[in-house]
Amino acid sequence: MDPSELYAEVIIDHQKNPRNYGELENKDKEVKLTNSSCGDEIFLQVKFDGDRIQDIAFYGRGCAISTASASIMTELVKGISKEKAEELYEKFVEMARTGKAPSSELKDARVFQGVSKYPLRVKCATLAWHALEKVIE
Amino acid sequence: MDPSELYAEVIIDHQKNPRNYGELENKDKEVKLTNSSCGDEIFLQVKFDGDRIQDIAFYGRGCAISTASASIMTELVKGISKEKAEELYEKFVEMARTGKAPSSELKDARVFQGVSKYPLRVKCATLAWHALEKVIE
Amino acid sequence: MACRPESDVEKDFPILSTVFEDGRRLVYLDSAATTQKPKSVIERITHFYESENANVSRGAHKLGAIATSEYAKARETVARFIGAKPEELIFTSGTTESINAIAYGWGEENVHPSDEIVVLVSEHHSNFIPWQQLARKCGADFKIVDVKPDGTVDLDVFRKAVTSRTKIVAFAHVTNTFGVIHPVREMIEIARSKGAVTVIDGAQSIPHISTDVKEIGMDFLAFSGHKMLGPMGIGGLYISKRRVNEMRPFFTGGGMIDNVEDNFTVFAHPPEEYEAGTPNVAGAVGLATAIEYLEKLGMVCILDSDRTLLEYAYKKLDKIEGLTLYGTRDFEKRIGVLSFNIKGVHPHDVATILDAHGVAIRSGHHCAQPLMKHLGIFYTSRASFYVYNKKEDIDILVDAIKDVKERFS
Amino acid sequence: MACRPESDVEKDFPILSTVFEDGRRLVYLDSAATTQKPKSVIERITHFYESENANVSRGAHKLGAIATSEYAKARETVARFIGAKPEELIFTSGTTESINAIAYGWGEENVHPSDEIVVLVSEHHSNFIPWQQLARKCGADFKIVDVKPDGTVDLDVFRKAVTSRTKIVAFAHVTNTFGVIHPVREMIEIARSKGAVTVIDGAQSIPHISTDVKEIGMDFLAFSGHKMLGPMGIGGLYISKRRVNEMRPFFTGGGMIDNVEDNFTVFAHPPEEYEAGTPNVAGAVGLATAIEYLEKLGMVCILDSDRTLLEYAYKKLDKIEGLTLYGTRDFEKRIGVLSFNIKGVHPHDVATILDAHGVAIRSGHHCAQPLMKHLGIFYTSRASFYVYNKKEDIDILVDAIKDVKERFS
Ligand SMILES: Cc1ncc(COP(=O)(O)O)c(C=O)c1O
Ligand SMILES: Cc1ncc(COP(=O)(O)O)c(C=O)c1O
Repeated sequence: MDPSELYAEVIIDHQKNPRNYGELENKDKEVKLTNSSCGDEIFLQVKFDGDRIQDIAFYGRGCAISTASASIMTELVKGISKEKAEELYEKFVEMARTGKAPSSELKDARVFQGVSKYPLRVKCATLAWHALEKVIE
Repeated sequence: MDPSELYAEVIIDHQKNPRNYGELENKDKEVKLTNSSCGDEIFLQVKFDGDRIQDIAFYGRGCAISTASASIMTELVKGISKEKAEELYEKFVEMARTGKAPSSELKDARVFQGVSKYPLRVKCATLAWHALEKVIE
Repeated sequence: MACRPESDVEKDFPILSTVFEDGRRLVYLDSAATTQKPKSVIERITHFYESENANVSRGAHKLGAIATSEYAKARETVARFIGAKPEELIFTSGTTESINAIAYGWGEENVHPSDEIVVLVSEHHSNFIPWQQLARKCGADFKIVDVKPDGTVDLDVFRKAVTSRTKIVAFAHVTNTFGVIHPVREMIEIARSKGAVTVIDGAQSIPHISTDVKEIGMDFLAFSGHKMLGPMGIGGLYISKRRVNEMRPFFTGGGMIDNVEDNFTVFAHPPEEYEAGTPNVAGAVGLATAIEYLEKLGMVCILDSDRTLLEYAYKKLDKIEGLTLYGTRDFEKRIGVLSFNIKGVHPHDVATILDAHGVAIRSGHHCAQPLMKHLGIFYTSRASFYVYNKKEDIDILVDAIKDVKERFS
Repeated sequence: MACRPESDVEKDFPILSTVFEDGRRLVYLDSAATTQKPKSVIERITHFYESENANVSRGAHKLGAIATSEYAKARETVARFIGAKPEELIFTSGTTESINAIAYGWGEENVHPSDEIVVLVSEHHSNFIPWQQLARKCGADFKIVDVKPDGTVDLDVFRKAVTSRTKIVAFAHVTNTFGVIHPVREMIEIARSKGAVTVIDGAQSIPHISTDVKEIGMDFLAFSGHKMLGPMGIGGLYISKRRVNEMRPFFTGGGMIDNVEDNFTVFAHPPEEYEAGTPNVAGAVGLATAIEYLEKLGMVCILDSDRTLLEYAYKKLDKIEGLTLYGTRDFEKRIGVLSFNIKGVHPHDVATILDAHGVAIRSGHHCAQPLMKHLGIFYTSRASFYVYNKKEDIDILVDAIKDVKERFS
């Protein structure tokens, strides 16, 4: 397996410069999730505008996979409806688990298609998304 | 393996009509030994005349091997000195464990030469002898 | 479903082609003690060590991922086999560890002075002593329920023994001494109606009887891999969802924690919570392979074969004088275990002479001293059958028994 | 004695000829988690199941006699390997069970409120949580002794921590995180001078260092078969003669009794007393075969090879910037365990990228959260070596580490 498949440049880029990193000034809700297999944690904060995710931010401790995935996720869902975010969540988790060709809607998040080949890292890629699901439920 | 080797006629005979079976009228000493692998037990009683085993008897619960061995043992040691009995004890145990050709002094007890091929039954054949060793020590 | 002919099954077991020095073949009739292993199980273990061996979880490498996923698949297979969810199935080293784990992990947390623990007098030591010791430690009453001379339970006696003070009722679905099948559903119903927790010793039942833990409704079930064609050193413990929160982990150590602080530890969730230390992955995959083999044979066929052989043996043995055959004659309540005594012959002599005929049986108290004492016998000889046995084995057994009688007549 | 060339040893291990889809070969550097198995061990297990399989003791048949004698021989081999008498060696499922058995079997009987239990902060969870839990249960103090940043123990600090109130001192002879060898003799001397009982976690030491329990003078020693080329699901517990009478059996059940009465049980003598249930005979004979293999290689050669590879790795890695190497640089106090971190790269990413190079290492807290927290790190990456590793493996490891650095630079 070529490590470049998983550690694509876009992932390294997001890991080094995570988008939406930090805390929101006036959040509506925060969730914390722990990756039980390694103890890494993510804090996810959102500000809603009715049914829309108006703003979103994350911080915590994580590997490149989980950090980049969180960063890309926040970019994807900022400004969209909860319902749409839920839909993306399901698509992402499906792709990460099965490796099946993803919907083009996932945009940059499609870079995680190859993570299914690393079963022990799937949790890293999906952690932020699980946090998202929890925060919008 | 031919069962007749271990279950020789002399053994069956002693099992059916054990010699010196029962209790002594005026014993000097009694020991009880248990075969830990099956729970069978033997009670051995002796009456000494100075250093000599004047009389000996046994009772208890046991298989053909242990009953016959006890019966033959009591015949062998009745009337002899403790020292001589100790000697026979060592010879018998050696034979039963190794299967090595026994000293002719063991007489009928030589029938247990083949028991070494049945490692789990060696304890049965030696139980009475161990009791003897204890009672004369 | 058509069952495979018995002679065909035997070929899958390498050890059964053993021929002794004197030309006699091995007739293995000691499966209640431990079963032989089919080629597929032996090969599965070899394959694991030659191609998949690694410690599970947390490892980020390929072998670790394979071992982890094979271990998870094995758990799914074993859980499905007894009708449980994977997270309700703990791997242990066997029935004895499983029962002790319940006694410590659930018992010590929930049993109080003046509570009662109820067992049958026919229990195997592994399902007797742990409860006896727990009762002593907790100051609870240890109540032993008699069985009938034929080894079956009298439901009225049992019903009276279970009271509102009863905290635990522990019994074997099938006894190892006489192979008697207890009415597990009715007994659990009685226990539950009094609010007691039920612990089922499945060491002898799981290998022979298709079992669905949900349908039967037990709280705990213990069983051993080595008695169902699987490797030694692996077994199972089913913990029902409704009890898992009343327990604490029994073993602590690696692999079962969320977070360790200086003075306290946050444990992981089941099943990991109850599996401290490196698991026996080779054992688990071996057991799963054994189960796949059993399922291919069909559990119905296995029990059928048990009874065919038992009836066949009874028919032949009934003609021999001086033989006592133990256990109910209602063969619907029996698995393939035949316990007997020959008048005037010590069971150890029986076993040795049978062994000389190539016939491997067991004699002794079968780790069931309370039953033996209750029945006023010290030992029995026990021949026990499993998937690989055939009528010809019974023929040889019967001839050997006749030889014993002759020698001692 | 001349040591075998490393490239020659590798051939005995079938799994090490694994070549992945992309043509890269497996470089197995995760032996501190679990070791690979030589052909001889795998074949021994197969041979047992194909020709010798039976339950031990009490059986009067030939297979039973063979299994019983092979099990006894295995116990002699394992006992001799650590300088113990056979009756002082209990077979368990592994280090974790062994340590829990001491905590329950000796600890609960002998630890009282206001007693102290002393461990090092660097202990594996399996030698930490059982003592933490025992202390809580018994109302004893749980004292954690710091280690130096390089993972070694400060004997003065340790000496002060052990007092006349100390009942148990438990520590690993060799740590699994950094492979640091503790001065076990001196530490035991200190503990004994205060009357404390010593429990040595030998999971990492027994595979690498020739050990004589009598000479070292410990009370208890725990170790795992799977970390020393043996099968999973088997391990050892040494109980010194002077402690055995202060214990009670931890597990109860079949095979460990003299007599069972309704309300009490008379237990058998050690080792049987501490081995309830059907033992893992295949595991025991597999472990004995592993020990024979280790002895043929020579324990001195094994430790030598560890250090040669470690020094070689340090020389190469020292040249790479941004790398932290953990553990003392006094290689006389190290076995073949290399713990490291790469600046700015999460250890899980390190492990995954190394894995893509065919290099199997482990990253995480290595079941040693207290140490990690003490040192203010969360995880490390850990490469660990054993008998089958060679310099070429280190070359590939180093190249892969360089690749990680480049990707994240
Ligand atoms: C130092 C140490 N102690 C204890 C253990 C636990 O051993 P096991 O998982 O085989 O029970 C390990 C290995 O994981 C270890 O390295
Ligand atoms: C009914 C019953 N319970 C418990 C056990 C104990 O099983 P194990 O020895 O595999 O722990 C056995 C087998 O010996 C058994 O037959």
